[in-house]
Amino acid sequence: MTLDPRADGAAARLADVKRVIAVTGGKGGIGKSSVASVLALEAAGIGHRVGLLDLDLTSPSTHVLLGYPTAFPEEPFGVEPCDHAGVRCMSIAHFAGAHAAPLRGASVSSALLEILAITNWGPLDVLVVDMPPGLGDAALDVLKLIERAEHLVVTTSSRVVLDSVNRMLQLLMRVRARVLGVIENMQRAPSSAASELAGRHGVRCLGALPYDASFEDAAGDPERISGTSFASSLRALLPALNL
Amino acid sequence: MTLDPRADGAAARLADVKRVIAVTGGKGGIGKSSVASVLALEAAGIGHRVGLLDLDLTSPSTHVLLGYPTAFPEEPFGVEPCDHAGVRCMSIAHFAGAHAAPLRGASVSSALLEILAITNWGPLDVLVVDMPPGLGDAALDVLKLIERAEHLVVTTSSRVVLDSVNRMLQLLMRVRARVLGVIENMQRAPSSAASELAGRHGVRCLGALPYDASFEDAAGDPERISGTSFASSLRALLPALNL
Amino acid sequence: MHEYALAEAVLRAAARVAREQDLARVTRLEVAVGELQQISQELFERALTEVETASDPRLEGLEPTVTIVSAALQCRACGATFAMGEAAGEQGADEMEAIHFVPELAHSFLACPQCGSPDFEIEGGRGVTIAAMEGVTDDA
Amino acid sequence: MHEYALAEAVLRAAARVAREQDLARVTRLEVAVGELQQISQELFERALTEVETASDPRLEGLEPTVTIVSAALQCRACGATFAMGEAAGEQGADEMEAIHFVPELAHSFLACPQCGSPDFEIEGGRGVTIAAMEGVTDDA
Ligand SMILES: Nc1ncnc2c1ncn2[C@@H]1O[C@H](COP(=O)(O)OP(=O)(O)O)[C@@H](O)[C@H]1O
Ligand SMILES: Nc1ncnc2c1ncn2[C@@H]1O[C@H](COP(=O)(O)OP(=O)(O)O)[C@@H](O)[C@H]1O
Ligand SMILES: [Mg+2]
Ligand SMILES: [Mg+2]
Ligand SMILES: [Mg+2]
Ligand SMILES: [Mg+2]
Ligand code: NI
Ligand code: NI
Ligand SMILES: [Zn+2]
Ligand SMILES: [Zn+2]
Repeated sequence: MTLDPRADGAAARLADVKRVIAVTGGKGGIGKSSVASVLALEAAGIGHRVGLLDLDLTSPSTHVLLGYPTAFPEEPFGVEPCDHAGVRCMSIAHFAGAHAAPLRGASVSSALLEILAITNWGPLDVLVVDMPPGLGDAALDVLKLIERAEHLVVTTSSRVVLDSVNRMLQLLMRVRARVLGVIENMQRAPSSAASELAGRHGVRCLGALPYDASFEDAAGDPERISGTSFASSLRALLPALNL
Repeated sequence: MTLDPRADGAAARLADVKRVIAVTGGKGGIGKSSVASVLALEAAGIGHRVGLLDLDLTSPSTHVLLGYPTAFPEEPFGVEPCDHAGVRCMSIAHFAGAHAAPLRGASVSSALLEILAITNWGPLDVLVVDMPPGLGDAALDVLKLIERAEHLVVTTSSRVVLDSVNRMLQLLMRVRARVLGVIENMQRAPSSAASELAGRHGVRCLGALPYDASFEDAAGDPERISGTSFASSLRALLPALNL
Repeated sequence: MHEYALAEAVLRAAARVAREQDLARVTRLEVAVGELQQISQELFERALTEVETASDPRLEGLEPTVTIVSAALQCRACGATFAMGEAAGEQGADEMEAIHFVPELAHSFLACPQCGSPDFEIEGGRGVTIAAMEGVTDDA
Repeated sequence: MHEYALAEAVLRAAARVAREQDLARVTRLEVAVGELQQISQELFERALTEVETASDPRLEGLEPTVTIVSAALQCRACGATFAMGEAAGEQGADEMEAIHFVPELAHSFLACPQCGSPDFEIEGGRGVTIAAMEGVTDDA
């Protein structure tokens, strides 16, 4: 007999988390981490108890975007997410710092399960999960381990992005995952790309977030982030996400 | 005994390929596929015999960027890359079309080896490899299977991108991979980000490629691509890559 | 006929191992081909004797044998085990041709018959492998 | 003391399996802890009896035993096998603490002593697993 107890532990650690929203899209560089980070920030801003889990183990980004420190976490029982601007944040960067984590898929899978098994989220209204690009181990594990996850699909209007996001939506529909809807990020001009993509898969198009040149400079500073038009547009979408 | 013969096959299939340039960066959305595709196109344009291998198995992009058709390849002996605008192109999209390929790491590894073992590149001056984001199976397999690969590292000046690309460079330096240098993509204003990053790892900064709003519209059409300032900037970098 | 490239890989690997083990001649070579690969036994046995690009004196006169290994799939989402013929999902000519080229594309086209997930383990029946090899050294 | 969260996971898994197998009581529980995890045997045995968040009547009076399993690493780049103590790479207190939390970070800090690659297989000695479990049903 060899039984891995971590899935049981993960379920216990997530027991007081009411909702899990996975910000996804398949393709890299479309703003998944930006949307996840700012969504967490703005949801906390209107009073929700919010967690943010960075699952991009080889390119974690939320600590750079929100500016939270990456010291080892406190471990009163499991490990404690760090509280930052009202958001409880957990990332591989807490452990690896700026070091590379060259992880094959099976290791990504194992590390992800380890983090889920030891992190004390406590009571949360919503845990926002920042997904890595690709349809690999992390994406498949979240579908398997957190069946109740609601997937928020980010896209841009770029053709090469739409091609990839379409593949992600295919996967989500195939396994009958819960899809909250599609958001078009980095919009520079009115576009029907996201609503066409959403329509093709029978899911909602939630709206668009503008390309916001000031976001890059604001990154790292929650207060400045909340002042950007990127953040205010995302704030306006909270009701559509039932937040 | 169980012996997988595909690595021996891959070596044979690559025997007449003089150089392999892997376009990499760790992070998604920084323009790896754009640089790989246009680098292949422009190198072919000045007379080199060029191949382009898309190794992003879950989000293949080069067929969208260069506009090559994704029909099943000819199979006179192994499979034949499709000839498009002077470039011999091979992608998982030739087999999967627009279907999602939800592949865990071990499957990525196996599919990658299968493609290397059956593709008849024939004699090439350079094979450009478009790498997926992350430091996962594909990145580690290329380091293992194609030791002579020369890595061309793409970055942008964004903080979150620099953080990830730094991790990729760490990995490359640690395994003593051959690094051609760092290119800054999507430059909107003069920046020292790429040269600082390159300097930190003791590798060359090769220059910058402008943010070019016309590139998105040109994508899919090789002739229009070659007319963009993105392509002409990349053309100017060919000598620095010994092409 | 991309199977000829795989046949060449097999013969090159066999010749390399023979070289490493100082064999003068390989006398027996058993090749296992996974069902997912959808390669016919006869065709692949023929390919293994016809491919000339991998000719090596150590392999002269060798008549490799090929066995087809049934695919055994196990769902990671629900645990069900199933055979290739039992899988759900599209299985038209194009889908099977894609899997013939790149067996991992089973994850694009086949699915667990119990829960519909494409997240299954291919426990057996994928790939072309050398299952057994025998030879003689010069002094034998 | 994040080991208490792992101990809770072990006890919850044991209670679940006992429930699924209709055991009235679990009488023996052997837990294997990988060397990479750097958890002391005594501490983890204590944690397994002290954690109350997973209390279950089926586990009452249970005294789980813990065995530490040595790490066995094999390089995928050059094939070398090595123990944790033989690995190359930084191994200061911070690095070891990181690996203690997330054992896969061995790939960030340890390396093959022969070729320097971080691309090694952790063949054994990672993770916390239930290695053996025994119990009695009500009618026994
Ligand atoms: N709406 C936006 N306007 C301007 N820049 C953006 C916007 N969304 C994201 N970015 C920038 O784009 C880059 C990629 O975003 P990121 O969130 O890291 O993408 P992903 O997580 O999908 O890889 C970052 O440099 C980020 O600052
Ligand atoms: N220099 C550039 N100027 C404008 N757009 C660019 C440039 N380089 C890439 N892009 C666009 O950025 C997006 C991401 O590029 P891509 O090559 O797919 O990145 P990656 O392969 O790193 O994920 C695409 O929509 C592409 O058209
Ligand atoms: Mg991200
Ligand atoms: Mg790409
Ligand atoms: Mg055919
Ligand atoms: Mg400690
Ligand atoms: Ni064929
Ligand atoms: Ni601890
Ligand atoms: Zn299933
Ligand atoms: Zn090694």
